[in-house]
Amino acid sequence: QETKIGFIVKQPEEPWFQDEWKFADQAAKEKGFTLVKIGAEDGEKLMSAIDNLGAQGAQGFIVCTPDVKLGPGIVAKAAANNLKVMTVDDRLVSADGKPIEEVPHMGISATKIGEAVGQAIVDEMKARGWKAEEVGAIRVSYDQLPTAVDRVEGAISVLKANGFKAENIFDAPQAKTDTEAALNAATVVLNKNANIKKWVAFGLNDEAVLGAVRASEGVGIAADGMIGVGIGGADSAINEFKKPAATGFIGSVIISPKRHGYETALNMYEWVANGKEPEKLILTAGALAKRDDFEKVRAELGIE
Amino acid sequence: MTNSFKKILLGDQGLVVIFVLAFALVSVFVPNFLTERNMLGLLQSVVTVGIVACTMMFCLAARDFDLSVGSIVAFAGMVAVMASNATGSIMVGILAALLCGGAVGLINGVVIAKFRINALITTLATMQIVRGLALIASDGRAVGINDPNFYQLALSKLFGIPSPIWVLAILFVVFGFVLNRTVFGKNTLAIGGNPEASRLAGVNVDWTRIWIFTLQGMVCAIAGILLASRITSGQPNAAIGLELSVISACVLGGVSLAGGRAAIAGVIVGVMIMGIAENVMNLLNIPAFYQYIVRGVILLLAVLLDNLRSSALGRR
Amino acid sequence: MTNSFKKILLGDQGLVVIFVLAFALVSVFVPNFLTERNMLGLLQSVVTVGIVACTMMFCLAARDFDLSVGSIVAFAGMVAVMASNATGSIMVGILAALLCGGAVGLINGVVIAKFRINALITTLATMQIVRGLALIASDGRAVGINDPNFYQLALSKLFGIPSPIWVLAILFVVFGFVLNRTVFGKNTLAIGGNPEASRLAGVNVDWTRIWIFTLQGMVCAIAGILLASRITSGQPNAAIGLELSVISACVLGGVSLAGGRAAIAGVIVGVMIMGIAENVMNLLNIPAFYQYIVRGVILLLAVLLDNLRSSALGRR
Amino acid sequence: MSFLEFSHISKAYPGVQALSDVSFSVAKGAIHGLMGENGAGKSTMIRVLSGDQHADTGDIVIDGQVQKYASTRDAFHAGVIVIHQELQLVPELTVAENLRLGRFPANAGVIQARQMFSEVGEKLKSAGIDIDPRRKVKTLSIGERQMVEIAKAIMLDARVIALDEPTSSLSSRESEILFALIERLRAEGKVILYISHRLDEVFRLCDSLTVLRDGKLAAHHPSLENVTREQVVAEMVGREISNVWGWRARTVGDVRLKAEAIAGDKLMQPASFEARAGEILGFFGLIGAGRSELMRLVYGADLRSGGTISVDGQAIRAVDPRQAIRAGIVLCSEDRKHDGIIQGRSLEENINISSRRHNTRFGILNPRKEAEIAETYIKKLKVRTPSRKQDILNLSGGNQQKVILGRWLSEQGVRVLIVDEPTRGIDVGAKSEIYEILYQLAEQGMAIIVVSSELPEVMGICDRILVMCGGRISAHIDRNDFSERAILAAALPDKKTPDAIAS
Ligand SMILES: Nc1ncnc2c1ncn2[C@@H]1O[C@H](COP(=O)(O)OP(=O)(O)OP(=O)(O)O)[C@@H](O)[C@H]1O
Ligand SMILES: Nc1ncnc2c1ncn2[C@@H]1O[C@H](COP(=O)(O)OP(=O)(O)OP(=O)(O)O)[C@@H](O)[C@H]1O
Ligand SMILES: O[C@@H]1[C@@H](O)[C@@H](O)CO[C@H]1O
Ligand SMILES: [Mg+2]
Ligand SMILES: [Mg+2]
Repeated sequence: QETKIGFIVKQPEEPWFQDEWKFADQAAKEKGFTLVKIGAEDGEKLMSAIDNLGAQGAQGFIVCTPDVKLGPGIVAKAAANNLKVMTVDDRLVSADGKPIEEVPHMGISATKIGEAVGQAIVDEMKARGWKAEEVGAIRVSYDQLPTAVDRVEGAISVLKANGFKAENIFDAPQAKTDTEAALNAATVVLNKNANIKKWVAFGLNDEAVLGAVRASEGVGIAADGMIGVGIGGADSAINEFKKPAATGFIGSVIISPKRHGYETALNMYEWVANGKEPEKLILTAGALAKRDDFEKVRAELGIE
Repeated sequence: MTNSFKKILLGDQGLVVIFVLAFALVSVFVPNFLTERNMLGLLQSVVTVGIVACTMMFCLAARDFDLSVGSIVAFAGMVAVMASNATGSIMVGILAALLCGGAVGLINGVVIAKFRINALITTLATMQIVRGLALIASDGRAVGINDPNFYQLALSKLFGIPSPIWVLAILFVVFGFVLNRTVFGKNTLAIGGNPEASRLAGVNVDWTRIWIFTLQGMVCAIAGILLASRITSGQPNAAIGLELSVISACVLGGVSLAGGRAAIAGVIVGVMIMGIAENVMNLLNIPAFYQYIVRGVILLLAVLLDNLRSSALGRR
Repeated sequence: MTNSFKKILLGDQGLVVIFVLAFALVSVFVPNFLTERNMLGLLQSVVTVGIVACTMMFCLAARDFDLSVGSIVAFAGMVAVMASNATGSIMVGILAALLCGGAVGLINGVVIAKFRINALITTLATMQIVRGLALIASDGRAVGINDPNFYQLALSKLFGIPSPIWVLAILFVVFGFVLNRTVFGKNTLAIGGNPEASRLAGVNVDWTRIWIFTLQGMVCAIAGILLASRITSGQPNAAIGLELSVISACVLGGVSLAGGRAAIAGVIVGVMIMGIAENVMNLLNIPAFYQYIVRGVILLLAVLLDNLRSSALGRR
Repeated sequence: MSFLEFSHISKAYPGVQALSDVSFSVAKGAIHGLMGENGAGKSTMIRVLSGDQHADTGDIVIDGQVQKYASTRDAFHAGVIVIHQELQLVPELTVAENLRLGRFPANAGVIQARQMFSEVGEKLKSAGIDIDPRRKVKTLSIGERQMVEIAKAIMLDARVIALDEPTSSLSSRESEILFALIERLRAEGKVILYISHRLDEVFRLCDSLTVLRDGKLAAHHPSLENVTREQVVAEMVGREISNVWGWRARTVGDVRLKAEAIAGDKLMQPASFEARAGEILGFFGLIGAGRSELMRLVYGADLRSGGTISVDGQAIRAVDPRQAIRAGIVLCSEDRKHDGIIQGRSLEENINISSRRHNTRFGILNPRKEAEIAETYIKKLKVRTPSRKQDILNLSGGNQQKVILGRWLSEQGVRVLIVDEPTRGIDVGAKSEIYEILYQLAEQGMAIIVVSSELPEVMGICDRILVMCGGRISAHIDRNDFSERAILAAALPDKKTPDAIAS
């Protein structure tokens, strides 16, 4: 019987997940199994996707869930369809909010990524000799998405630990998760605080931070007055680094879609084909990439 | 083509025929499609859209519009989970959800019928307000279900078929009956055909419209409860964009946006076509980006075929 | 209330008056609102919606519907960036984008007008197909702009006002003129007001509808080019959900979904109300979840006020 | 010499052969009447002429040239203008814009507005139509709209002008304006095709006449000399109708409807009147006299700003049509397109929409009963339709009117029946049958109010006439005192020579 493994992701349009899929495909080619890629933007689609995998005779699947609280449902659905399950990126939790430990997981905690962003910002501030009290921080937020909250809160905790005052951190809520929405929201923050000349920005991903950086350019704040650090490190960020002149977007915390995609697929294959159970928890680290070293960082992470 | 076959194909139920043909085709050519498991999975995947389409059909038939359904589904699901968590009683949770869904629908209806505010704007507004309420109530995070019995709403089976599918089937039958065989249904269609003439013919137009929206809210609540049970949590972000899927399923099924025309058979077919498209695309492992294109093409093809069919009927 | 004031308030331009009053109120009570910087920021934030609303107004006035605008904006932005990267000429990029946008619009128009397929379904289909194309063309990734001069499209200023705002203003003027003073505009209103009568009067209904959609596509392309320049890259995920914002801005501005009624002043006010709401909510630091509620309430209030105003006019 | 020729025209709709092999021709400078029962195929003929519908077989020949047009635009270019039976106006546009729609005076696509308004204004004035070209059509009354519709005939230099029941919502004064216009066009050498159910008009205006029956040519009269009305009626209906009105004396009972000081926006002063059991009360007036407005106020279709209504001595607080119906008052409105037919729904549903509440249980319909009622009225009113399931939109104008009448005749417990222009667009044969039904209902004790702009009709069937003028009731005339002079005198606002108008 052929080996068939599902790979379900919550936002198939996002480059990140495209990359995860790409690397999982690589594993599939190497090991000669079929990889079924399904996008499931919400809980209902996810449940259907699992049924669908069951119907086409898959043996297991890897999932990045649209919501971690779907945990018990996913576990039950998988069991009902007799499918092995692993999670990637986001870890399932049970009704009481505790991680479901029996499901193998590979990922990185949202809070940790956020902290990495915060640290990168603080380091750059030091390098530029900025004092915390003269700097405003733009929190490009999308609070509807729990991961997004965890990330920005992670960044804020580091900023605060380094002397940032709460009243210097300004919320710029995005109406949608695209750059234009972030741009519009950040513009308001900048205009409201025209007296502040030095800014830092962070958010859910590269697109959000790019919005804030574009906003600063729009109101005439030059690159040396803005420190934006994104998350993801895909093309949006790289385009920025490739620009002839440096912009306020100084870096991005890259997480490796290679490990997340390739290794999880491989592990799942070993599990269903050879009965080799994967490790219950593998945490990967994010790496900060900047204008001058992004190619190197990506190479180290095995992307490109 | 023999004449009697032509008659069936060109008749009122033509879309159904096209659908049956397409279904047969897919069954033959798509591996794993016509298996019991896949059929159950397919049916379960259309439960939410199907349930909400029942009342959306009334809404559109009366020349109205409801964009708030997705938010109500999410909100009612949240309410069901939170209320049953708080009281320890699933029944209370269900009642609370029905009540809240109905209340939102009632507000929609009253604002639209009595204050004569455009339905698009009104339901766009409640769509936002209700989504906001769901987010505020849960602080933007999913709420887990405490009592595992709640899962049984969606997991339990009767004659091997999961209960949500039964609920869907029952609602199709009930609303099909209501549309064709009750005063309420006929009044709905009349209002959509000519609201002023209906009013002058003694139809209680305002009352009918208010009821349609209230029912819509309650039916959304049913969908929300089942969804929460199925995904084992109340999610404030659930069912985003549902309104568009439901409205297109209805329109695909021949419900006129200009009001006055609706049939439950069409709506069922519309819902099923959309569900089968998704199902088959995943079975065939079509890459995500190409799924967009296939989805669009299927939509166009379905209406185009139906159009060719009915223009062959000589009427336009 | 003096009589002449009453007249203005109850006149055709009543919504404008409500808007001016609201604007004055906000200026006084919201700190930082009435600053030059904020005004420019506000105007820039409505550029995309405003530009697309110009032609959406025609579309709705002709009793049509276009859901594909968001996808076209994203697609055209991608095309502009990719074509100018490939050829090294920004002009070529712009032309290519206009061409592609126009082509999608043309297809919409032909399918809707000639094959008589429901506009909702057609544009829902092209919405998906075009988004799929944008995703496929870019492999789902943002495409960076090679030539920094491209940024100047959005960054350059004339008399201290950024060019996108000028473009918006010019389009408002042009389409306002076209609607009220040209054969095309009047035909559009006639088609929406009474399609049968227009047809019988010899108006080229199909041709007019095709043109409306083609123009819509081209105008979306303009919005897409400016957006790409503004965010310095082509993003396949841009402008998701734009259709709803644009349609509600139009409806808020008094454009009738039932066709036949539209005015550019109303549309401008509709666009501005929505923009100001977002702007003020952020200025006032309203938490994200509450923004949903405020947004909904403002929508309702705006139409409610307008309704009270016009029902005070005595006609319903 | 024939200028316009219809040659072997056939046209079928699903289930209906609307026209079969009809041929006739019309000479230049002639007004040609086209008559026939409801559903005989008159409008279909005109639609074929206008390029709106394509004949299955046959040709239209104008001035020796076979016309092959693909759309209404081609028909225009061939010099054909058609005034359709249903109003074809765009409410949101102005009068002038409506009249020039499809042919705006434009320079590089920009409308020459000033030129358009002045030109249209002049043409309207020269035709004796007193309507401001800058008014939006939605602010016009139905009669005024009809005049605008008719004015389309003079906006362009056409060769062939067809008018489909142009006078059906006009009163005598406006009809006169129209007749003068038509005669002027004849003098200019145009070919005019004139459809009407009013024999008087046809005999007064037309030079020649064609009668259609069941989609076939029943008679063609190249000249009207020696043709009698009785003969034409017989050709149309297939039988003789000696007296269309058929009025007979009835015993009149107590006051059924008492309306006191009814006030509303469009009434100049509050109106009071009463109608008795068994009585047929007529309301006559010119367009805009306020009759329809008054009836709508009584029925609760529009908001009353004052006044009381009682039925059989019992005050009723009806503020909307639903309550009025339950109190035994029903109104069959004058504007069947806007206020009557429910588009997209079947005849059966259109008939049963109100009366079905007597046949339901717990809100569930009784399909057998509904079918029975539908069939009863289809038969009784001779509605020409392939089946009761037919979409009402597919019926001919007169047949639609019959269905709407059927809706109200099938109501139970009606004590006051108000019919506003009940026979608009209805053929002579059916008219006399409808009158007969009204008499029977009156004999059963109903109070019947007939609003009509057709003077012979009110005089022919009513027991008593109230005349309205300028939003007030201006006269009250009993059957014994009926005279055209007296009625018209009361109807005319300027009290000028009623003789000029009485024909
Ligand atoms: N669109 C349509 N679909 C089906 N049947 C139609 C359609 N239009 C007209 N008919 C039928 O064709 C026949 C002729 O209709 P037509 O409108 O020409 O009658 P008419 O002579 O104008 O009658 P009236 O005096 O009532 O206006 C009628 O039986 C009518 O029901
Ligand atoms: N839809 C409308 N909008 C604005 N004014 C109207 C409208 N309908 C009627 N009116 C005006 O109201 C007045 C009374 O009209 P109404 O229709 O009641 O008169 P009527 O005696 O029934 O005549 P008819 O119905 O033949 O026109 C007229 O001055 C007319 O111009
Ligand atoms: O949604 C994010 C995605 O954008 C990527 O950053 C990986 O983690 C997921 O949770
Ligand atoms: Mg006719
Ligand atoms: Mg009248």
